[in-house]
Amino acid sequence: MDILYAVFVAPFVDMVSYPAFFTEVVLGGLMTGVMYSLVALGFVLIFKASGVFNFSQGVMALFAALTLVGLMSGTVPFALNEVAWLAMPVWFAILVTIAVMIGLAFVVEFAVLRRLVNQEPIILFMATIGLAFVLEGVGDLMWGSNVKALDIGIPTGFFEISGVQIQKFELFAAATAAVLVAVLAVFFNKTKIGRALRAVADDHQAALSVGISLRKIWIIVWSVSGLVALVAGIMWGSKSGVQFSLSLIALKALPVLILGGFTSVPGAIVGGLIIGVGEKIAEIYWGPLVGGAIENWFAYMLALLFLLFRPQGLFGEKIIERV
Amino acid sequence: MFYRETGQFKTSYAADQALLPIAQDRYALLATLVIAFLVVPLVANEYWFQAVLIPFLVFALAAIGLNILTGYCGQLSLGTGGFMAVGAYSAYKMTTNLPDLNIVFVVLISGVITAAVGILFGLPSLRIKGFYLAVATLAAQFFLLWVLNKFGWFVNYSPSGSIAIPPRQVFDVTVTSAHAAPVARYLITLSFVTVLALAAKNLVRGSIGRSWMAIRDMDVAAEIIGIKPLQTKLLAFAVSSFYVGVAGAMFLCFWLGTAETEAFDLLNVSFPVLFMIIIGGLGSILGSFLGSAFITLVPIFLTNAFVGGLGMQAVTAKHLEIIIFGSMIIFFLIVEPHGLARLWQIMKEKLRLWPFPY
Amino acid sequence: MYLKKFVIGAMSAAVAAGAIATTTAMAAETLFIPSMVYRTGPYAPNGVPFANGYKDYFTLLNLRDGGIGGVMLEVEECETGYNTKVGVECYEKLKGKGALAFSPLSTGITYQLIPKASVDKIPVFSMGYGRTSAADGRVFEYIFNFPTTYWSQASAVIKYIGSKEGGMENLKGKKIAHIYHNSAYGKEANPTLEVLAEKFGYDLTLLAVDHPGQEQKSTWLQIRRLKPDWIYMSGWGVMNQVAVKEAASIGYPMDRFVGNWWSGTETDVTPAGAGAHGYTSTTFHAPGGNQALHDEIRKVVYAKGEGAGKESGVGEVLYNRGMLNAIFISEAIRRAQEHFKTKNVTGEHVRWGLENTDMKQEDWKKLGLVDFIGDIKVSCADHEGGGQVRVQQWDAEAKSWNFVSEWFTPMRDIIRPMIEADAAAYAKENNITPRDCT
Amino acid sequence: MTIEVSEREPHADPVSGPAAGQDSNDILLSVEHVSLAFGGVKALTDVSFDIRRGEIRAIIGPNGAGKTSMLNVINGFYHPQQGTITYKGEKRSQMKPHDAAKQGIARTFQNVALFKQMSTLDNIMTGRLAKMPDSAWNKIVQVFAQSIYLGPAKAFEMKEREFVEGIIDFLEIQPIRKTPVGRLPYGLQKRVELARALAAEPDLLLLDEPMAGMNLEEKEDMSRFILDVNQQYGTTIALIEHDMSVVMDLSDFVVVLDHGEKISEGLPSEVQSDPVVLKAYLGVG
Repeated sequence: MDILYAVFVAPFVDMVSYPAFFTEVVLGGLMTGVMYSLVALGFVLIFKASGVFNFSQGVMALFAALTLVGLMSGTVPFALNEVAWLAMPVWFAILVTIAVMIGLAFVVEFAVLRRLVNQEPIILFMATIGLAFVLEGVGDLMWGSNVKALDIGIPTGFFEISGVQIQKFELFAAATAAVLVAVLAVFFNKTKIGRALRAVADDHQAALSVGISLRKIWIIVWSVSGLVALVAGIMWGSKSGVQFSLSLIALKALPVLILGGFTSVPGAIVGGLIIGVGEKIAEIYWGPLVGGAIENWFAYMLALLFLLFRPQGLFGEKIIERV
Repeated sequence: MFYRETGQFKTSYAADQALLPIAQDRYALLATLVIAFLVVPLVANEYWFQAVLIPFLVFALAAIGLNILTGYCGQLSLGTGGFMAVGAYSAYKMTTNLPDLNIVFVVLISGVITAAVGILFGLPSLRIKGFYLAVATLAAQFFLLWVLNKFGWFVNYSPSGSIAIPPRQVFDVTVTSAHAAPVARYLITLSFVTVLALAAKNLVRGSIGRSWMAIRDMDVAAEIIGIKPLQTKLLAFAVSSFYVGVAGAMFLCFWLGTAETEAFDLLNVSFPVLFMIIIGGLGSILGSFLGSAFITLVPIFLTNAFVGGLGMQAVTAKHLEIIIFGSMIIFFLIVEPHGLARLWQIMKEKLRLWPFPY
Repeated sequence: MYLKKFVIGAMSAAVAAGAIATTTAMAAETLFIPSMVYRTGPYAPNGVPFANGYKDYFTLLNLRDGGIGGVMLEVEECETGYNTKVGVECYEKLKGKGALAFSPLSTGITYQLIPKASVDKIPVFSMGYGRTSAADGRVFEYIFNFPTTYWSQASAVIKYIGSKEGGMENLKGKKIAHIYHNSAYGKEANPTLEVLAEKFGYDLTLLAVDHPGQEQKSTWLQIRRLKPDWIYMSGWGVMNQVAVKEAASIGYPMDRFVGNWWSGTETDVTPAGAGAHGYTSTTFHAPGGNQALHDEIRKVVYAKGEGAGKESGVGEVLYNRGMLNAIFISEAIRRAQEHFKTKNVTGEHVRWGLENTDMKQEDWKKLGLVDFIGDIKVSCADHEGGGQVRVQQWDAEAKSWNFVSEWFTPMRDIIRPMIEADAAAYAKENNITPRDCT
Repeated sequence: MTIEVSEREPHADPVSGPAAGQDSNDILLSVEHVSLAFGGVKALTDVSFDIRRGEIRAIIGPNGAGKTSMLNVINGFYHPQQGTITYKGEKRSQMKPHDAAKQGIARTFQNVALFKQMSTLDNIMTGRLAKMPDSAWNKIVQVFAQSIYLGPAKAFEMKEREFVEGIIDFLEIQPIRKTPVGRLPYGLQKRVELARALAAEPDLLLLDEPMAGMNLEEKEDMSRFILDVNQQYGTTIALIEHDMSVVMDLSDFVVVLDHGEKISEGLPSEVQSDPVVLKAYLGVG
C-alpha cells in the first residue's frame, strides 16, 4: 500500500505542492533536450539523405571542438606547443574549423562512401564506426588529450523569475538550436541543393534519374552535419571542457533518434525535448525510490515505449508492407 | 591441386548434408582441434593463455551468440554486454550460494537464465525492426547493467559492488580464479566453445536455422509460407542469449575471475562483439571466430609490434593503433563487405581451381 | 583479387610481427618496474600527469645516483587506456619480464590483480585507491593501499566539515550530500558516510552519477532543492569538470563543495574558469612544484631533455601523486636490498619492503620534500599505514591549489572494524586463511 | 475484423454461376461479398465466387483490377472490411497468413519473394516448415535435437530432403540445387518459388502471374508444370495471368475483375466472348 502511494501518488503531490521547483525541472529538462537534439540533428541529416547511420557523429563533434580550441589557442598540430601569434580570433577560428569539416566530408566521401555504394546499411554503419576510430586517434595526435577549456564568450550565470532559476547558457543554447533548425529548414526548402537533397531522401532512383549526383549529395550532407557537429561540440565543450568524453554524447542522442524517427528533423527536436523532460522528471520524482541514476536507461525505455505504438518513430515515414 | 572435391562422390543425402561435405575441410577442422587441444597447451605461455587465447575463445562464443540473432535471424542487437553481464552475475551468485554445484552446470544454467532474460527483451522485435530495434536493445543493455549495479543482492552486498569468482574444481582440477593454472582455464574454455560451436553449426543448418534465415531474408514471405514470426524471433533471442550468457559466465569464471558492471558496458562489449560478426561475416559460424580473432588480437599484436618490435612510445603506439585499427575495418569492408568468412571462401574456390584456373 | 591477396598478406604479417614481439626476452641485470598508464581514452587528462611524475622520478634516480643500490632501473610503460581487459593484458606481459611491483592505476584493474598478486608473488600497490579492505594485511598479504583509503578519507572529510562547523556536535541536523561516480570506485565512501551519519546525526543524501557524467542536470536540480550545507564528491574524469561547472552556475558556495582526492586536480577546475574559485578537495600530499625534489627533477631530468612531459607540468597535483607513488616503490626496493643483502631483489622482497615502510618527516626531508605528506607506518596487519588527509583549495586567479586545513587523522577506531569485517567476508568467500601477524 | 453481410447459403447465391447447385463439399473455398479498401482507395467491392476442388481457376482482369489483393485476402495477408471467406466448409473471420499456410494454402508472388541469400534447396526446404508442429514445447525439443543433429533430427532431415528432392526432379531444377537463388535468372526463380509452394503439399495453390516476364518456352514449361501439379497431386489452383492464350489453355473456369468488382465469370470460352469483358479489355488483350 505504502509502495503504491509512493509510486503513484507522492510524486504528483510533490509536483503540485512545489510548482516553482517543478517548473525548474521541466525547464531544465527542455534545455537538456535541446542539447540532445543538437547531437541528434547530425545523425538525422545523414540518415535522411544517404540512409547511413553515421556512428562517428559524436567523434565528429569532438574533432570539430578540438580543432576550434586548437586554432583559438594557436596550438601547432602534432607538435602540440602553443605559438602566441598563431592564436586566431573566435570568428576566424570558427570559419577555419567549418572549412576543415567540409574538407573532412570530401575525404570521407572519397575514402569511404564512394567505395561502399549500395551496400547493406549495417555495412555502412560499421564503416562509420571505423571512421570514428580513425578520427579519434587523429584528433588525439593532432591536438593532444588534455582537457581544454572552451570559451567563445557564451554568457554564463543565471537570473531568477519568481524563484525559478534560469541559466543564461541554456537560453543561449536553445536560441542557437532554434537558429540552426531555421537555417536548415530554409536550406532544405528554399535552396536548389536543399530540394535536391529532399528528392534523394524521398527516392534515390528518382533523384539519380533526374541527374542528381549521389556523390555531390553525400559531400554536401556530410559537410552540413559536420557543421551541426561543430555546434554540438561547442555547446557540450563549453559545458565540460573539450576532451575525449565529448565523443560519448552520441549515446545521449540515440534514444532521441528512435523516438523522433531517424528521418525527421522536427522529430529530432521534439524527441530531444520529450526525452529531456521525461528523464529529468523520472530521475527527480521517481529516481529516489530505487536509488537514483535511472535516467540513462529510462530514456531508452521511454523511446521503446513510443516505438511499440509507432515502430517508425514519432515522425518517421510509415512502414508499409506489401508483396 | 590439393584442395579438390573431384572424386568425392556423395552416395547419400546424409553425406551431402554432412557438416563439412568436402574431405579436406574435415581434415582441416580435425587438425585445428588437435592443435588447439594437444599442441597449444604444450607451447603457449601464461601471457598467450590469459591475454590472447582465452579472451579470443570467450568472445568468439559471444560472437556466435550474436551472429545467431543478427546474422541468421536478422535482428540487430546492441544488448550483448547486458546479456553477458547477466550470465556472469548468475554464475557468481550460483557459485557463492551453491558451493557444491559443479562449475560446468553453473556455466550452463547461467546461459539458461540469460536465455529467459533474452526472451523478455526480444518481445519488442515483433513490431520494431532494423536500427530501431538495435537502439531499442540498448534499453536492455542499460537497464540490465543498472539493475546489477544498483542492487547489492547481486554482489552479495560487497561494499565495492564488484564480484570475484571463488576457486572451483572440475575432476579435482581447479579451473576458476587466479589459483587455476592458465592451461586448465584454457582447456575448459576451449571445450565449451568447441561443443557449443558445433551445436550452433548444426542448429543453423537445420529447419530451425532455415526458419531464422527466412525471417531475415524476407519476413513477410516467411510468414506467408507458414513461419510464425514472433515465435521464431523469440527462439532466436533465446538461443542467442544462451550463448552470450555462457560467454559471460566464462568471461568471469575462466578468464578474468573478477568483474564489475563496467566490464560489460556498451563500448567494452556490445559494440566490439557487433564488430566481430560484421568483420567476420554475418551468418557464418566460422566468421564469428575470424571476427573475434580480428577484434581481440589485432590491437594486441599492433601494440606489441609497435612497442616491443619498433620500440615506439606506448602512447604514440596506442594512437597509431587506433587509427590503423579503424582504417583496417574500413579497408576490409571495402575489400569484402561480407566479411573475412567470405574472403576465406573465395580463397578456397581459388584453391579448388589452382593451379589451372580454367 | 590482388587487393584481397594483399589483405591476407598484410594481416598475416601483422600477426607474425605481433607474435614475435609478444615473446620478447626478459630484461637484463636491471630492476624492472612496470608502469601501467593511460595517456589515451576518456581519463587521459588524469593519466598523463600521473604517468609523467612516476616516470620522471625513476629517471631522476637513474641519472642522479645510477638507479637504486647501484642497479639501474628499467621502467616500461604499458598503455591501458583505463580499460580493465587491456590492463590484464599489460599485467601478463610485464609480469613475464620480472616486474617488481604493480601500480594498476585503476580500480577495475586493481580488482583484477588482487587475486593474482598472491599467486604470482608480485605486490600490488594501489596508492589511495582500489579495494579499501585490502588495508587488512592479514588477508591481503600482497596488496598495499597506504598512505590512506577511501573510507579513512570520508571520515577525515567529516572531521573537516565538523571543524568548519565549529565542532563535531554541530554536525547534528546538517545536510550533507555525496555525489558519486556510479561505479565500484564511487560507491566506496558510502558505507562509511552512512555509519558516521548515525554517529554524528547529520542527514546524508546519496546522489549517483552514471558514467561518463557529461549530463548532470537532474543531480544539480536535486541539489538546488535540497540546499545541502556541504557537498562531498567522489568523481572521476569528465564528471568532475561538469560538476564543478554546474555547481558554479547554480551559485552553490564553492568552499562548501569538497571533492575527494581524485576530484581535486588542475584539470577538474580549468573548464569552469573563475567559477571554480574556492572549490576544495582532499589530498594526502602537498600540491605545488616548489619543493627541493622538484628542482632536482627540473635540473637533472628536464635540463637533459629526459623529461616525460612538459616542464610546466612538474608540480601538478597528479604529477606529485605519480612522483610519490614512485618514491614509495623505490624506497621499498632500497629497503629490501638492504634487508635481504641482494642487489637484484624480487617481487617478494619488494613486498617485504613495502610492508616495512616507516617514513617520518625527516625521511621525507632527505628526499627533498618538506611538509609534503604525513608520517606513514605500514605493518603486517595494517597496509593502510595510518596516513593523514588534508584539504586543499583552488585559487582561480593564481591558478594553484593551496592547503586550507591541518592534517586530519582519520577515525581509525571506526574504520578499522569495517575494514576487518569486509576483509573477513572476502577471505571466507575465497577460502583464504588470514595469516597471523602477532 | 469482419462484418457478416450475408446470411444466404453460398451456393444458393445466383452469382456463383455454374457452381450453384453443386453440393457444398465440392467447394473448397468460397468468397462472399468481400470488400477491401486502403484508406479511401477501394481495392475490392462486394466480390463473390467459389473455387471448386481440383479445378484450375483463373482470375483475370486489366492492371489494377484488384487481382493480387484478392489473393492477399484469400491467404489472410489482407483483412477485408466486409464479407467472409469460407475455406473447407468453415467460415473464417480474422486469420494470420501463417495459419492459412498451415491449413494448406500456399502461394507464389507477382514479383518473386524468395529468400535471396539461401540456396535453392534451402528455399524449397523452407516450404516444408508449414507442415511442422510449432508448439513452443515442440520448438524447444527441436532445438536440442537439431543441435545434436545425429539421431532423430538427422533421420527427419533426411526424410524432408527426400521429399524435396522429389519436387526438384519434378520441376527439373536438379542442377541449381546448391546455387543461391539470388544468382538465378528470373524464369528459374519463378520455378523455385513454385517448388517452395509445392513443398508445403498445399490443397489450394495461389499463383500470382506465374509466367510474367518469361519467354515462350519458359511459359510452355511452366504451363506444363501447372497442369501436372493439378493432375498428379490433384491440387486446386487459383492463378492470376495476363496472357489470355495461357488462361484459355489452362483454366477450367475464369473470374474477371475490373476496378475491384467482378464483372463476369464462366468457362473460358464464355468469358472470351462476353462483351463486358471485351469492353474492359479494350485495347488490352
